Amino acid sequence: MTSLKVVLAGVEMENPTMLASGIMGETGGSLLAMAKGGAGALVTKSIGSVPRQGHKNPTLVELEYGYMNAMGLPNPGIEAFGDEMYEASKAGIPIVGSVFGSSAEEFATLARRMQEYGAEAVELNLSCPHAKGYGMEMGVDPDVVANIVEEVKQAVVIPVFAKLTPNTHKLIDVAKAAEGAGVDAIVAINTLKAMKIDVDARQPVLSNRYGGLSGPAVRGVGVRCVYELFEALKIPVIGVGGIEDWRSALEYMMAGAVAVQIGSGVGRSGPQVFGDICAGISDYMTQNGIRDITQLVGVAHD
Amino acid sequence: MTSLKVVLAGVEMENPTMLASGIMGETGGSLLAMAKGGAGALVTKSIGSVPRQGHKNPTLVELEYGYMNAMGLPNPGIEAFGDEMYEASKAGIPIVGSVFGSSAEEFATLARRMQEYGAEAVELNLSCPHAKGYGMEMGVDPDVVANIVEEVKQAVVIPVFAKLTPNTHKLIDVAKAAEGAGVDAIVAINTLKAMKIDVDARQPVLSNRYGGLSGPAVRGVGVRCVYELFEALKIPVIGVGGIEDWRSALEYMMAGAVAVQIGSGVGRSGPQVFGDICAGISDYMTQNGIRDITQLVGVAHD
Amino acid sequence: MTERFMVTQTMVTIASRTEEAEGVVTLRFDWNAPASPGQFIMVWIPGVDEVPMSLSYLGDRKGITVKNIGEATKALTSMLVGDRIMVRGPYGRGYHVPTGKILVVGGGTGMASLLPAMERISATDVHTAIGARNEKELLFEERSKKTSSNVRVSTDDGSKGFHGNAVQLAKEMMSETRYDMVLGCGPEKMLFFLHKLCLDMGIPCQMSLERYMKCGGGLCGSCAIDGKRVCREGPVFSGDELKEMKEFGKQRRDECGGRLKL
Amino acid sequence: MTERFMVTQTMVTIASRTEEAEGVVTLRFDWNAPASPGQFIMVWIPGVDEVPMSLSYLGDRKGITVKNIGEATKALTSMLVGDRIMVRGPYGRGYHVPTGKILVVGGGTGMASLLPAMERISATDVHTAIGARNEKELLFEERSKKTSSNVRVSTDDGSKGFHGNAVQLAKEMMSETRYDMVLGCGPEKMLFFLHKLCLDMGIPCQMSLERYMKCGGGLCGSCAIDGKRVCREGPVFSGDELKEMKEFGKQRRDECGGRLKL
Ligand SMILES: Cc1cc2nc3c(=O)[nH]c(=O)nc-3n(C[C@H](O)[C@H](O)[C@H](O)COP(=O)(O)OP(=O)(O)OC[C@H]3O[C@@H](n4cnc5c(N)ncnc54)[C@H](O)[C@@H]3O)c2cc1C
Ligand SMILES: Cc1cc2nc3c(=O)[nH]c(=O)nc-3n(C[C@H](O)[C@H](O)[C@H](O)COP(=O)(O)OP(=O)(O)OC[C@H]3O[C@@H](n4cnc5c(N)ncnc54)[C@H](O)[C@@H]3O)c2cc1C
Ligand SMILES: Cc1cc2nc3c(=O)[nH]c(=O)nc-3n(C[C@H](O)[C@H](O)[C@H](O)COP(=O)(O)O)c2cc1C
Ligand SMILES: Cc1cc2nc3c(=O)[nH]c(=O)nc-3n(C[C@H](O)[C@H](O)[C@H](O)COP(=O)(O)O)c2cc1C
Ligand code: FES
Ligand code: FES
Repeated sequence: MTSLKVVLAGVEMENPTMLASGIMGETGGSLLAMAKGGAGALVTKSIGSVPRQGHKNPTLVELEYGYMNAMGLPNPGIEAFGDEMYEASKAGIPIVGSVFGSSAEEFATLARRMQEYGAEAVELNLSCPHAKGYGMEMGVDPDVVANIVEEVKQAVVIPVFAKLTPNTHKLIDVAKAAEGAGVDAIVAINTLKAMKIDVDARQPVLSNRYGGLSGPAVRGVGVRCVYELFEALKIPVIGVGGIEDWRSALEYMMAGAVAVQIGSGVGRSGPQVFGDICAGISDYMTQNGIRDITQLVGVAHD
Repeated sequence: MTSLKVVLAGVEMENPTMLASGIMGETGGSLLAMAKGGAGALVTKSIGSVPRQGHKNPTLVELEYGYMNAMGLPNPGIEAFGDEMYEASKAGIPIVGSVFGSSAEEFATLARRMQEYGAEAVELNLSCPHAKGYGMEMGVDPDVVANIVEEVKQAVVIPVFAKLTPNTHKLIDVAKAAEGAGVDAIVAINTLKAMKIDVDARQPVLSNRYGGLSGPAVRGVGVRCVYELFEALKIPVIGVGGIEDWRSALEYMMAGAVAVQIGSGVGRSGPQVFGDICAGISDYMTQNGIRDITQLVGVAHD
Repeated sequence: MTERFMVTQTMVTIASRTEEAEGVVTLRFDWNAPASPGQFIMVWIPGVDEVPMSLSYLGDRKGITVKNIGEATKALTSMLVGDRIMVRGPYGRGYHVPTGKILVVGGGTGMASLLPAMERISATDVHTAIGARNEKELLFEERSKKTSSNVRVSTDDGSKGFHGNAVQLAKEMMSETRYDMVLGCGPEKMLFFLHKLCLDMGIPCQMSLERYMKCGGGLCGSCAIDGKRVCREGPVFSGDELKEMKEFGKQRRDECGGRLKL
Repeated sequence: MTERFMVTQTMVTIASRTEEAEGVVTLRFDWNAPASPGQFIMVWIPGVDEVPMSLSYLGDRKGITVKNIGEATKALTSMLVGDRIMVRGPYGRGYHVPTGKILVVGGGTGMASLLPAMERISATDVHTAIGARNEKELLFEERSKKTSSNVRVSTDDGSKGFHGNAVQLAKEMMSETRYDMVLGCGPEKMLFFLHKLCLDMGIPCQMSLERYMKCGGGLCGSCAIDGKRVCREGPVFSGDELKEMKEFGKQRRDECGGRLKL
């Protein structure tokens, strides 16, 4: 018998696959559907203080090897999100509340609300590349990140994850600052800042012009970031970016990820992607005589 | 009649397609073959002061949507490269000498040699993500880049291009520093730092572990960088990253590139990729009543 | 690996424009993407917006039928032959084209999504109930007659045909004929009562729903109804699926994902 | 768009191991990638190196035949059944399998790449000249006899067959029989003289070349000969193509891209 169980900064999961933030994470019903697909844990859409429409359409470009999106952090606001959390909690698996803000205080307030709503952890979105004044704009500065983490840690008792951007050469500096400030785990990566121009329309397709690249295209960048983070940090790393089958999930785990998140893979393969990945990992483990998935974490390091 | 002619910082080209550095640019014969494929100009492999074997194999991972490579800047050294430049000059199209070094002086010396060899411009590789002590390690620091550009500008009379890395949030700062120091054009992008782990081998595939991602996967990142550079700079921008057909070439030009470079596209489609792209652009221009390709440069900006 | 083809924005040129009714225009364009009845596309009008539209014509010369209700639909209904739009798709799961005796019930622009299904049904008897607010807004009566042996019309104001709504008309028709399947597309309140009627009469049905769509591609979740993506698992759902939905006929979502009473 | 399928590292397990001659081992493994005669693969021995190897067996149970000359080939020739290697490919343009009367000339491990071609030739007469330094290093004599009506052997030291090199033997055979095509694979000096011989006698030929290969995938240019990529436009070139090459038989490149006299 193989065990896929992992404990992530105290959060117990039946398997290491998690829903990534921003994909089918805006409503209770969607979150439940992802749980049914076999996810070990669910991260909500990033929620802010007030309702937000996000950018105008077009907000998505489909590519052969992924997506480019500029949703612009649409969300119903933390107040209304309580109902969704309540519904999602029926899934019986850990819910991680993702939040975004423009100041440490805002992050702390949102995190506390998520804790009240029953979130088993909170994920700080410090990495969205296409929403002005949020995300990546703060997430490239180690001091700013450390400050946010400190405030949030004081506000909640549940574990705190920091989701970082790969759009910088300072990833490790930022991660170490977050670790120093007491963060419980690092999530990497968010999307790569990108743009699609349509040569017939002669203009950027996304209404926001800039968007974030995700899916298989970014997998190599994500694996590299996780590998570097694993070498530099003591706290656990959660891998995300282009995972859509058991191989790509294991690639991240061997790079050092304790758990993996799947976003674009849900769009490309459907909600059963979680269960399919777990089945594939189980087969691999059986064939290779591995009992406990945690034995594979970080094995690609010499 | 449509004209594909462009003048790039004084360098006259019959068409805007150039061979990117590091692909079929190590020998005179290869460079000639690329000219035969229809390129408007050729950038050599990045050449250093002494012969260099580069990293051990495996140096390449093929992906559905591009490549990951860690060649490690193999090159025969500037001394031996004179023979190759001499042979390549028979192509009758501009040759751009790419060089890499670990100090401003080294860059300047190499650039002067390239000028002696008949290069019509020199390209400074400030962006290789997988050779220790070179490239990207210097190319994320605006002051270091400005210093190198200044030294090189004093050493040569031919135009100087700076090739920058997208693996930083400081791209614009670095580019502005280079512009301030007198650089004649910016080339963007070099590869994205990435890693591939083989789950059967349980280790990174590339002998250097880290490599650079190229091809269609990085196109969106390259277009975004060129678009940002076009808005921030007065000097011309040369676009590179994932170009392999006339659409992707025009996407870059509409983002603001005066010329484009093709690397992975040569591996994926063959040397006639240059001619094919030019034919496609010509058709587009005819169908849209555009006489001069320069009319399309930057049209995606409002 | 992936469950479907990748779709990307493609430019198409308007080849014909037909005014179907007051404020309702059909635009046809050549585009050979494979599509099945009930699927929709995302239509981008550069500089304006991108919105979902059902395909009202399949085949190589496809078509959409647009009702002018706001900025994007105004731009679309103003388009002339030769104008260009960008499309991506087709998306979603359409009608499972049935056999037997079929009743088709369309309200408003709902007929746009239903007609391609009717035109694919072979060797069966199709009856149609078309609902409109008034005679001027009545859509596709003539086109329906080509595949339907019995086309009846209802108007809210009684200006043409049955005086009442499409569900009331459907009820009358269902009492006269025993149908094997009911297909419906239109305002959700109409579909809600139509679904109820079908349940009561024990007749299987399929209904096409609408929800606010951002990505259209099954990713963002903005179109979710009870955790199902209308853009992927829908827009057409079976009566059985609809029965399980708590939100059907009751609640939709605004652009922020907030709950709105229907 | 792309001119070929994408190839990625795949793990295969050694299913059989055969010692063919002193220091030469054939490894077979199940791998169903489509391949044609004369193509090669990149073989990665994790922790050691990745090197190019011709496919000496096609079909579902493929094979490579390796001569131990250094670190990577030592690791390969030491492999046992059940060991695993990583392969990618197949790469390159192989032999255009000819018809008519054929002479095959192989030196050293050159026969590895030639045998699959011989085994694809149908309803033609094939003669074979195998060259080796001495009897102990002689390769694939028995296997050649299965498809070749006339197999002759040369050794440099005269320990078996014709005393001399393969080109001298081929010359003798060509004076006896009029061949329609000569296929050659082996050390470049041998191929150089064989090519000359074929030119002199006016007989078309194809030769498989070797160059230092880094990427194997047609990208880096390390394998270039006169601007042609041995890994892509080659490894097999026609006599006419070889005639245009200034570097053939004269010059190769080291790992740095520097010129080396042959
Ligand atoms: C699957 C599907 C198929 C559709 N088929 C048709 C059709 O064949 N013919 C037709 O006329 N209409 C169709 N619609 C409705 C059409 O998308 C809306 O009328 C259109 O988006 C309105 O945009 P607007 O800018 O003109 O109006 P706005 O003033 O922007 O909005 C008016 C109302 O339209 C709806 N709407 C706006 N944007 C969207 C969006 N991105 N997604 C969904 N609804 C939106 C909202 O309810 C909104 O309140 C379909 C919708 C869906 C979801
Ligand atoms: C297209 C092609 C097909 C080949 N087919 C066969 C075959 O079927 N059987 C066989 O035994 N050998 C074959 N070789 C040669 C084989 O690749 C070399 O013997 C092997 O790479 C030596 O590696 P090593 O580590 O054992 O030796 P090293 O000590 O590393 O090198 C010894 C010599 O081998 C050659 N070599 C080393 N690495 C490479 C490389 N990456 N690419 C090309 N040559 C290299 C160089 O000439 C070098 O001087 C082929 C080569 C090519 C290019
Ligand atoms: C449509 C879409 C919306 C996203 N929204 C969010 C978000 O709200 N918060 C966040 O932290 N990441 C968001 N992301 C990033 C993903 O969580 C993930 O980091 C990224 O897409 C890479 O993973 P993937 O390749 O599996 O999609 C979004 C991604 C997509 C494609
Ligand atoms: C095999 C390979 C070798 C490369 N070597 C160099 C190099 O020596 N110098 C350099 O500036 N860029 C080098 N590059 C980067 C390319 O020039 C180019 O910037 C990058 O690959 C993106 O373009 P592409 O997608 O068209 O390949 C190399 C890329 C590849 C794939
Ligand atoms: S619109 Fe349906 S999931 Fe995005
Ligand atoms: S080895 Fe042939 S091009 Fe790289």
